[in-house]
Amino acid sequence: MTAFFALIKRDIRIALRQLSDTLIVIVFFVISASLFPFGVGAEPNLLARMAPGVLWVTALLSAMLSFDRLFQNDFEDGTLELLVIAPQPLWLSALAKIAAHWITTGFPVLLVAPLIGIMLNLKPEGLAVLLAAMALGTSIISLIGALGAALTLGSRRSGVLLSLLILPLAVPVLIFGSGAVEASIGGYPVSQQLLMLSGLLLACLVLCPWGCAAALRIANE
Amino acid sequence: MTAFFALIKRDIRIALRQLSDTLIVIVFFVISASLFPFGVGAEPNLLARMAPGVLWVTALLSAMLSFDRLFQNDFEDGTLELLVIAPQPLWLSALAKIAAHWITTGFPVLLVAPLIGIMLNLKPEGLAVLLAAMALGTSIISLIGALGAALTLGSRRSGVLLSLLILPLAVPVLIFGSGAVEASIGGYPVSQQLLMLSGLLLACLVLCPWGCAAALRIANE
Amino acid sequence: MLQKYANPKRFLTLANSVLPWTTCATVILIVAGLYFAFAASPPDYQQGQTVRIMYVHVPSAWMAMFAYAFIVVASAVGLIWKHPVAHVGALAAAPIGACFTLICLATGSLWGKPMWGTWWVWDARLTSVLILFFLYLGFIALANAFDDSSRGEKASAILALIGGINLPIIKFSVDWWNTLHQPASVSKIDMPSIHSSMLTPLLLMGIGFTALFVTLVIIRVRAELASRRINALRAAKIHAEVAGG
Amino acid sequence: MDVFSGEELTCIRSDRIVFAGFNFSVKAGDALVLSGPNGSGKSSLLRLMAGISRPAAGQITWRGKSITEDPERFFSDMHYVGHRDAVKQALSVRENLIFHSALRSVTSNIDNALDLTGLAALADVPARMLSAGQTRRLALARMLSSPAPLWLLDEPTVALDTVSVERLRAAIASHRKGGGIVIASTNVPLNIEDGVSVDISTFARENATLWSNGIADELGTEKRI
Amino acid sequence: MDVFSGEELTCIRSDRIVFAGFNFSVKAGDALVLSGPNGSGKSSLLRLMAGISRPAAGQITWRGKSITEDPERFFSDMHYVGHRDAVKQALSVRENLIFHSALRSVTSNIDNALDLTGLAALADVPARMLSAGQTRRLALARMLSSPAPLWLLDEPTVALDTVSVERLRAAIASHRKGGGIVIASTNVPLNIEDGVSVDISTFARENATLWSNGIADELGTEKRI
Ligand code: HEM
Ligand SMILES: Nc1ncnc2c1ncn2[C@@H]1O[C@H](COP(=O)(O)OP(=O)(O)OP(=O)(O)O)[C@@H](O)[C@H]1O
Ligand SMILES: Nc1ncnc2c1ncn2[C@@H]1O[C@H](COP(=O)(O)OP(=O)(O)OP(=O)(O)O)[C@@H](O)[C@H]1O
Ligand SMILES: [Mg+2]
Ligand SMILES: [Mg+2]
Repeated sequence: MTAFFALIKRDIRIALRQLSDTLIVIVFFVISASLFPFGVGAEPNLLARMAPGVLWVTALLSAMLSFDRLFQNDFEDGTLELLVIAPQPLWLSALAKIAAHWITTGFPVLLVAPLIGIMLNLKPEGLAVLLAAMALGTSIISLIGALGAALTLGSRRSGVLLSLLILPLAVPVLIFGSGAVEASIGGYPVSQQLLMLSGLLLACLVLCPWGCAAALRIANE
Repeated sequence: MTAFFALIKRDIRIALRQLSDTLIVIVFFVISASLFPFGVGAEPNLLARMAPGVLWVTALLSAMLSFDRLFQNDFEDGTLELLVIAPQPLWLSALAKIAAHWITTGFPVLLVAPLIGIMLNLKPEGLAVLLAAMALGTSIISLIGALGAALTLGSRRSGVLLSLLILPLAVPVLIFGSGAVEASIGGYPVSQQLLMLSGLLLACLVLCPWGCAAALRIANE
Repeated sequence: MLQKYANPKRFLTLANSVLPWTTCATVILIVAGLYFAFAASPPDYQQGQTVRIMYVHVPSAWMAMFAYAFIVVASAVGLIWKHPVAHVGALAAAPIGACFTLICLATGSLWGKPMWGTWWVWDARLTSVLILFFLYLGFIALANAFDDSSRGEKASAILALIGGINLPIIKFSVDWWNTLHQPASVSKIDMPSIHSSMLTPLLLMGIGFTALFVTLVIIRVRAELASRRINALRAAKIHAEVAGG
Repeated sequence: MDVFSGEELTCIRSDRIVFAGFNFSVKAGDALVLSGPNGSGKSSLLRLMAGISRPAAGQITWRGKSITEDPERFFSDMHYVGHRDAVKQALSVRENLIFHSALRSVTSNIDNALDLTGLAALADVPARMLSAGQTRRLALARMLSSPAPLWLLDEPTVALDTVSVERLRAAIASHRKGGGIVIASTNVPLNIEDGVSVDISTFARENATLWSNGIADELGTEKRI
Repeated sequence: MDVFSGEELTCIRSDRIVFAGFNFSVKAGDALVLSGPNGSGKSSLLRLMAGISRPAAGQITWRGKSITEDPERFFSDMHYVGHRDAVKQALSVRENLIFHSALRSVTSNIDNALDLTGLAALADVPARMLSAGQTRRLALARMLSSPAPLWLLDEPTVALDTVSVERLRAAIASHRKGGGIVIASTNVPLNIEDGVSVDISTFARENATLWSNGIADELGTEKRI
């Protein structure tokens, strides 16, 4: 387990030293979400209707910006080879990198999401559910994104290919996530959607690190 | 000038090494735009109102995905050093790389934009203006994004802040771009917005290659 | 048993002897199916003539899922037992499966217009079929995105395995969620609740499509093996020169 | 007794057989030097030995067990230094070493490794500011900072100055004296005392590819293809 | 007459003075070999000479003109092969060479360069599939494919096998016979016939940093820092 935490610590340290990669996700999230009032006009009701969907889609799309680099640097400088032959299971290393990714991108997105929600006239009743759903949703996205990043490692145009792989897999997150927020605004129970998200998270927690490990091993063959 | 076209040709060749790579750009654009109905619900009127904003955000995002690689590869493998000491002005090389970027990402986006507009129930009156505005907008985004990419290269300290300043520069493009489409749908004149976009393009054409060249030179010191 | 046919040579011998039979079966079954579908079956009392779309829609929906299941199995075999031909088979099946999926989507929305009054709704089954289509595209793109073909086929095999969760979601979405789309009536576990005059063409078309799928996969695998042999010979020649000079 | 050995190893890269039928076996204290022209497969062989990639046929044994059987134990007994240095530019020299030793379960001595490679004065400098040779020394310091009986080195002397090459030679000698094994590839004479030298290019198979002329048959079905 | 010369060159990297007061001058047909331990500044000096970075003080002259005065002319008279190979993995060997020669205005002979480096058979292979030494040979082929009187080489023999080293030595000899100049850094003996060797580490200033003990004053304000 020391290796697990060492990996998380190192990735966070590198992210802090090279802030641009981290900040770009949040800046993009804020900018692209705040564009909608311009594009749609500032009618409060319309905005409020769109708010959950816009929040989720822009969060997902801006997370996309960061996956490209997740394994790329380690792959190019040879660190990944060493992780493959480190005396700890590769899926654990993959999980550590995913955790670090969530801490440096998913978590900040979570922090600004309520602000953007307010900006888009999201009803205050929805904020708590938004936070809960986003906490689950961003973790799922980190897991799925890492899988995509590992699969496309070393391919041509990996950035765009990556999105092609991830976006369809992330659609359920989007549906249940914005569904939960909409339900809470409308005063309906949200437990079903949150339960589905938790189930998805569990499935991803089991499958994605395993898939990552297999893909990383192949990339280094 | 042979060097200029050689650079464009090489970058395009690398990007289009296989046909599926070009298709991927288009598919990415389609997928990310079609995520919005998932998030917002499939009400035709609501979709139609959002369409201009959605189109511009997703266009910007699909361009964004490719910027971190724009100079990074050339920087890491040493090609950029050779461009600095090639017997042609560096800003011309930078412009060639920007042109290649536009051809491989901006142009395909331009081609599919009307289709996505139709999918999102955008009124047909808006399509011609959408095309004109997008042609200008994607070029500006390529120029600004390249500047950001050059600034983040190597020189970490100043690069981070500068690139964060650069990103908001894309906001006017989004405002005028979706503004033009909105206006044309509403039956208002669009010349003002298109003029603003043209002005922006001119300014960027003058400033960005020069700024890129300076940033690239510093990165290689 | 499997081990034996993983070998390119043995596979080719087997494939060449099977191919004429599947080709004949395809032609006969589909022609018969079309006859029963358009001439020998009644229009539906509710849906009228549009019900005939079903004879293409439903078999291609089945094939869309069957082809993906085939890819999942072939990928697993390729990854676990490292059989090169299994990967080639998976890659050969992908574009065919994608076509069936596209046909299912197209006929479905053609049918949806008169039935539901709209081309498309974001309902669970329709959405999961759309995702299946994107998975096909991702699989094909990933497999072709590497210079080294063996890298691409292994990476896409992993994608196929994980994307496999989508299959039960498609199959059972109509039962889990209340949707516009028809629940299963032919492929129910117990007895089909559908009249035999409609069942006959449906089954004929279903088996015919399967034969078509097998035929196409064999043809594509054969072509792929041949082109790999050519590439390999070329590479060997190059490297022999390198070593020599 | 043979500690580390390989039998009938075959390596396939992009459908081409790079070498086939390669056998080796080394005992405690042995050194094996791989030579051969560029592209003959030295790096590929070392990557097979390290378990980074799998041989197309044949198997590799460490202390009587196939390395795929108990990979964790094998990996913790082995150090691999490849062409690429696995150095993170944004971290300092010491931070790089700390990270890599955290990946291993044994305790490590980073200061000692810094001394042995002459990097002590540069310990807190970001790795981005190192010269080519200093970066290579950092990669070697990673290996020296924690003990492991088996060293796999891919052209370890590249970019090193003469003093550093001497230091490396001394480190290898003391490693072997303690019962360690060294397998190194090189293009320049390494002058390892009584090390066995193998020219890998003699195991090349001209014209042999996976998909052509029945090689798959030849390799047999019981050996994994 | 001196064709290429430098006067009182000072190199500062991250506020540390790597070397100061370095002078050199070479004539047509000369060879200059830079030696010195890792981190002594060989690569930094070659980058100054190539015009990639600027000296903190001093100036470099090519055919009587400062290289900053008419950079275009200087750049077209010069080839630089650095530590990094500038090879695009996705392109084939030949495509890589075509691209680099298109950057230069003179006509180039790619087939000849491929022959000289023994890469002819690999011409259409993607560069991704090259071994370390083959990649290095591709970088050298870039230099050999178009004529230029000045060659600046940073450890050109790294990763090369003995046959390729011999080929490189022959290429250098014929280049010099035609009046060309070669400046190369190296950590291994290069054995260039009657080449002048300079140990760059003798120009180091121990403990000298830009902001300590008045070095900034000493360098003077009229020289750019
Ligand atoms: C684009 C829209 C549509 C898609 C993607 C789609 C998808 C599917 C799929 C995947 C199946 C196979 C289900 C299984 O075997 O369990 C299926 C079967 C079926 N579909 Fe659709 N469908 C669409 C539109 C429609 C429409 C508009 C109708 C007619 C109202 C329809 C009627 C049926 C029927 C009757 C079956 C057979 C069910 C059975 O007996 O198992 N579908 N469809
Ligand atoms: N990533 C790769 N994909 C496909 N083929 C490769 C790859 N890397 C190397 N090869 C091929 O495999 C063969 C062996 O390469 P390897 O790197 O093992 O050679 P090497 O003996 O280490 O050479 P060098 O002395 O140049 O380092 C070469 O012919 C090379 O073309
Ligand atoms: N990018 C950089 N930023 C700051 N300092 C650097 C950078 N690169 C090198 N240095 C420092 O400059 C000095 C000279 O480095 P240089 O690369 O020129 O050495 P070198 O003689 O080429 O060594 P080697 O034989 O290892 O290649 C070194 O002390 C190094 O720490
Ligand atoms: Mg090698
Ligand atoms: Mg150097």
